[in-house]
Amino acid sequence: MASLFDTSELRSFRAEVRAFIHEHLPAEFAAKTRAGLHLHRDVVGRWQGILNRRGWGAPHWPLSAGGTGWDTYRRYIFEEECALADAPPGDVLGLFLAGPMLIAAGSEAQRTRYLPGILAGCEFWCQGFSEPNAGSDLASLKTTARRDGDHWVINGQKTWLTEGHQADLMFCLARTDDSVKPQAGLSQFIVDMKAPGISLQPILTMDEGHSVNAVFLDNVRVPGENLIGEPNRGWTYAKELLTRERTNNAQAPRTKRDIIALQRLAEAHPGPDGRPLMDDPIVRDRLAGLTADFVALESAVLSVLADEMAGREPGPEASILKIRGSELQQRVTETAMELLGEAGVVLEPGYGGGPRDPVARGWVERHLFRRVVTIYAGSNEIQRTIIARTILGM
Amino acid sequence: MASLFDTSELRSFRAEVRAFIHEHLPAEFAAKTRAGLHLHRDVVGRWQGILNRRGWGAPHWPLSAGGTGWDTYRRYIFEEECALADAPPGDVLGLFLAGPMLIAAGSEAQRTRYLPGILAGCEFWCQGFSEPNAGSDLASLKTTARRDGDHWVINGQKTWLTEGHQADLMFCLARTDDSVKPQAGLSQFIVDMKAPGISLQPILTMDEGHSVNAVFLDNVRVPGENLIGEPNRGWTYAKELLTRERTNNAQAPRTKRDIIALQRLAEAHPGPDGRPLMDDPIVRDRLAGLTADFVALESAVLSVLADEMAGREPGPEASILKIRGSELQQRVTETAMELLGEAGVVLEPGYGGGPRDPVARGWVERHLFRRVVTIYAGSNEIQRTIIARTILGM
Amino acid sequence: MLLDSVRRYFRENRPPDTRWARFGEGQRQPPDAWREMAELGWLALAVPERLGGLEADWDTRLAVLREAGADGRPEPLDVHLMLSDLLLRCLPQGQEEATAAAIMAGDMRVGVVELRPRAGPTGGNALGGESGPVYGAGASHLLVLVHAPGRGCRLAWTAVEGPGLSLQQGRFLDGRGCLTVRFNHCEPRWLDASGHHVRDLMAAGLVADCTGALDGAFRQTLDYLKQRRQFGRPLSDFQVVQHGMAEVFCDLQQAVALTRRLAREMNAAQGSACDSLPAAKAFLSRRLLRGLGRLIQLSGGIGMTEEYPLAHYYKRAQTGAALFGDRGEQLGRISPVATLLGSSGCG
Amino acid sequence: MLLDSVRRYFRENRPPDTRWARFGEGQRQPPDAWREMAELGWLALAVPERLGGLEADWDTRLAVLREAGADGRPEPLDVHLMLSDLLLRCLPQGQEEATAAAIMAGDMRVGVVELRPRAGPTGGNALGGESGPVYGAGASHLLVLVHAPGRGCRLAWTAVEGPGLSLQQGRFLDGRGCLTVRFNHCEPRWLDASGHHVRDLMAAGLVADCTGALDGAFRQTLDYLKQRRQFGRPLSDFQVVQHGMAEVFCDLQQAVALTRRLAREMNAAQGSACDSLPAAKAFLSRRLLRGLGRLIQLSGGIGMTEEYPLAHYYKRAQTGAALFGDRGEQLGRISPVATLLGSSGCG
Repeated sequence: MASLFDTSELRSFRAEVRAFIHEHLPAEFAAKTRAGLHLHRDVVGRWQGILNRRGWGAPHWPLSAGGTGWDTYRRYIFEEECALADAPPGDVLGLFLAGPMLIAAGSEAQRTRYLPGILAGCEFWCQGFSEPNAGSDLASLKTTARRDGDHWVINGQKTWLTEGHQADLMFCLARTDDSVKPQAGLSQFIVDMKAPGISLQPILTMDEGHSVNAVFLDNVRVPGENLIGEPNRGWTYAKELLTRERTNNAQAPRTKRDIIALQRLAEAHPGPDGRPLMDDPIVRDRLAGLTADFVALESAVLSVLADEMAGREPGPEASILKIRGSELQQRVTETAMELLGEAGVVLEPGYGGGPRDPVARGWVERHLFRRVVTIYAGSNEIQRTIIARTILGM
Repeated sequence: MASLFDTSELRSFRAEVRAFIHEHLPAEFAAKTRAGLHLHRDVVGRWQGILNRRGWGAPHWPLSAGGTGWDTYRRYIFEEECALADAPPGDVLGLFLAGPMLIAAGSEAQRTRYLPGILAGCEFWCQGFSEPNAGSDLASLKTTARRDGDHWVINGQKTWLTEGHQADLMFCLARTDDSVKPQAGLSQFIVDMKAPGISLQPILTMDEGHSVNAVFLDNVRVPGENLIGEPNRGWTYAKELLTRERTNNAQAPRTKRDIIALQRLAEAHPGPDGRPLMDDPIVRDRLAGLTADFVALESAVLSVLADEMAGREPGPEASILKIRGSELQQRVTETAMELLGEAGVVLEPGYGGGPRDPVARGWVERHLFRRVVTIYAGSNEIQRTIIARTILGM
Repeated sequence: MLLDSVRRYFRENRPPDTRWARFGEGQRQPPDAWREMAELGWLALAVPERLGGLEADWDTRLAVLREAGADGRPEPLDVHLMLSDLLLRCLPQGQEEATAAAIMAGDMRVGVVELRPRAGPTGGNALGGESGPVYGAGASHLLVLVHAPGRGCRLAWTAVEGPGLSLQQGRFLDGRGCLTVRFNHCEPRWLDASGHHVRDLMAAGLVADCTGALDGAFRQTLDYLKQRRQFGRPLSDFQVVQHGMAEVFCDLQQAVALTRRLAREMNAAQGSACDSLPAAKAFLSRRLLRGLGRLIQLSGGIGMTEEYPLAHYYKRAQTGAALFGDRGEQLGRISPVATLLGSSGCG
Repeated sequence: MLLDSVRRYFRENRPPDTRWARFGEGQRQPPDAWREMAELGWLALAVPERLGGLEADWDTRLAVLREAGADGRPEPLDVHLMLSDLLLRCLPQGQEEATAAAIMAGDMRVGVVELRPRAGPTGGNALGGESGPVYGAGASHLLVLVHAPGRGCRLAWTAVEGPGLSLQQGRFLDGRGCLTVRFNHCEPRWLDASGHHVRDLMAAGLVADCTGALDGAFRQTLDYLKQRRQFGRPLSDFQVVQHGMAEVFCDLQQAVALTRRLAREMNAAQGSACDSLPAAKAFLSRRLLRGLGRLIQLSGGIGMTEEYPLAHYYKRAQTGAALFGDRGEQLGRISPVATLLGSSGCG
């Protein structure tokens, strides 16, 4: 039981969080979180509302903006308890990306208008960064915003908009100045997804799910006050935002929950000889190996937390969390597929029907969709380059 | 038993080879091959002499130069039987590098003078290619050879001379023309290792063995007839030679023998619970995984052999054999170290004394020295670049 | 020659990009494809000459299956190319000719399914209980591999539309059709051959099929990387991209070589199970699948989408890895010394 | 402060390059080093204040051991920094003070050795049979971990120069000295503590030591890659070299974090075994070792030589991986649910 969190204050904090979740998390939300990948905004939003009414809507935001005032350890314990209880994950786009960017760079008016919707779980965001010819290489993006009186007029095409079809608002990176070097001429805007000139196109992914989208912006008019921060500083805001996302992307609490679920699967699912897989020493060795690597990842996360407790900002070290965290997420579901065997490759008829065997539900979709975790939010190749250049000075 | 080699002709050929080895291989040679890495030239040379007297001194050389006239399948069977019997490996430097280069590019006089010594196992060679500032990047080497009457005078420094201290002769790459682009101005020479101006310096490697050396050439005079082929074509000869070496570097027959030895080790060596390691399902799974990967490697080797049988030269495809073959060699001894546990880390007193437990002898030295197999003969990184550029057109 | 015509047919008849771009509608078999394949003679490849077939060797059969994998074809060519001759050998003499003719005409479609009675052998000779998935979309007849604890794996043969069977529609992970069968006192014909042998033949077919999938995915990716520009130059210019592709190429070459080796060994053993099969299937289930994952990684987000082929190849290989003996099971069959000394005749 | 002085001492007293360049002569301990370490107060770090020691916390102790690993020191600091207080707790009250003084003065040197009687427990309380290697070069006294089948692991304490012991000189793979002991009716003092606990403490020390080794090797390699030129530019300019180093950096950071975590957990548990130890030791035995192998690969041939430090770090980590519970044994102790819920107090 020896641990960073093993103080009486933190133990009682954990107990308080656990009791609240136990009392307020609807069983159907937990079931949906276990079974599915792409939760409907109703589920995410309603849980967000429940947390927000308790004052826990955005633990990592400053107290003044609606945060909880918890230290980083408490925030981590909160995340962990939510994960272990299969509570719906908080909406990354609003809580981790749009919100913090508005808090850091937005105007007072923007914060007043937009933060409450995120906290209450009633307004959803999407991110308009990538373009068909600008994936990892954002500096080459082509979408333009030109001034027209009180408004900006945006034209272009964005892609990989996670949950764009469920979003009310988009933060969007567009070129406002052609005359400077590529990174310097970009600005960020808040775009209403119902504005005329916006058309969405779903992108189906290999998990047979619809969570990402392409969007076309055809003379979309955006009020001047929707510029975030200063013009031509959009690149800086984007970089800060991606760094924040990388820390979150270690996804340690959810992976902890997944490895526990893997053991439950191995205890319940029979191998070819009819005995539970967990009776097989090779399976046990495999799960123990995953656990060891998880403990290594979690230790690195805890080190970053301890640094944050000591007042240091997460720097490029967070890249190692993204790399190892995403790799481990993939290995967990790869292991699940190996354990499931045939049960992992037989689906219900009808596109998107999911696996037939209840034991496989959730695992197969996660396995397929998680090919993305080493690609998105700055691919692991980009992260390695960041480490080599920024930290190692190569 | 279904196999490429499962014809009555090849079966009786294999039986003939096996019987000969059984009858003529001294038991002490087999013991030395199992236990050690860097065999003394006496052992290698005497076994070479035995084979040569049978007419099997250089199966891969043309019949006219002293070869056997065997097809590639027979050559492979021969290699395999030698490996399975723990016969001392043939001297790579003479049989696979110097000999074939002289056959391809040397003069009639050179062939007459040097090939018999290689075949008989009484003259040994070393390779003077790498320099302290030219490892993988041979084009930047600095050793010079300048004409002085009937002689060439060589000055410079060479490194990584495998078995240089046991060698009679060196083939040496030196710059003969400064005025052209770096690769174009190199020539190859035959250098007598006893010539005045040559001084050797041993390089100790991590296996506590002495097999490589540095050599300094201080106004070493080389007769004009010791130029190999044409002047300024040394780079071409070197490239051809390295391609030949890559095929050999898959080392499939020796790795097959090693995996078999690994199973014997696991059957004989007890785990912490006192029972043979082979009783542990995790160990069995591990060895089976190595075996599966070996079968994949061997299949690729056999494909190249089948191509050669059909008259096609080994091309850059051989790079995949070098990469996967060398990786597998390392994995085999890594596995041995994990099986050996404590027995793998306790050595006799005195530098070079080797492991104390007889069961570990040979394994530990091979494990350490084999860090080199992914580095030498064109590192695996170089091989990947060759594949990408030459085969994949990237 | 045959392979050329196979490639041409695949290219001209619903090539993968047209199917995959509309995957949301389901991975259906083109209705006429099977009959066309029969007309092209492909279904005669595994039928003995004395019954009017082409009696192709295993090199040819596995090469065709590689093409089918590379093209992501939904039709279960592998079942017919791997098993037709074995099935015909097992039938009573009177039925051989009619069955051969029906197979070659495309009228009889064979599926393979495994039945693992959890609670000991079923009573008498009737089949009961729920089976695993039927491999072989659109099957009219089934080869049932009945695993009886302690009694090995027996082989049974039954029509799909007979009494004692109920069927449920399903799909494999890669969208190919599959059925689940419930047997209820189904009385099949018991055949005199080993079910293990059928499993191994199917597994060998999957090795060829998935090697084709990796091959198709590799070529697609290589083209893409040469065209796609990031940071001002083609992705194929980046050293890590080059080395990543070189790594996958190593595995692809090994998979191709393994497939060739299986064919050679099966030719030599006249179609009986071959020594290298467990190793080859284990290789498919780990390295080949990882190679496909790596190609998706190198391609970036587009590799994840349904309209692009990579994900489909990946799911096909994932399906192949799970069926007819997964990695764990195949590794469990390998005894290093026996495999290494046996497989090259040096034991 | 302490760590600064540790680093300074190591830098100024036979730094690794001077030792390694002459490795052929043997990896001897500098004769005066142990006494100097005693004078610097390091041997008092693990002695309780009431006995005149410094009673340092585990962060400090493991940090010192990391430095020792990064410097490839031959002295067995880890035995003393991990075990002194435990040993003193186990001794009868009358002996505590004299023993503490002897330890702090550098006069008493402790080694650890495991004894696994193959044929059941030895008769009575005497020790017999051949032991594994003694860890702790130059030991004058031994802690013997006696594995008795079915009775766990008991702890015994004996002087090296007593009756009933014969010693044989040897070396560990990385050149540090070791002894092999033959017990012949040796009558040790039996201590009232768990031998398993001592093993875990030693394993935790090895995690710190080997993390230091990876750290030292990493810094060395990074410098080298920035200086060494190939194909007209520094090796550190090549993308695959950059990514290779980034990969090792990920493992190094995780190893450092694991070491910190062990220290925290041991502080909280007042020096008792900690939940994360099996995972940390298993991590060391695979990934940390692979990281070192990769650094050799990135450095090329020079990484293989005795005169260059990398090979020594590699062999040190290989030694650490094998001792006090190898990967297989540590993984066997991990039950995922218990470890995951226990280690962060969320069980």
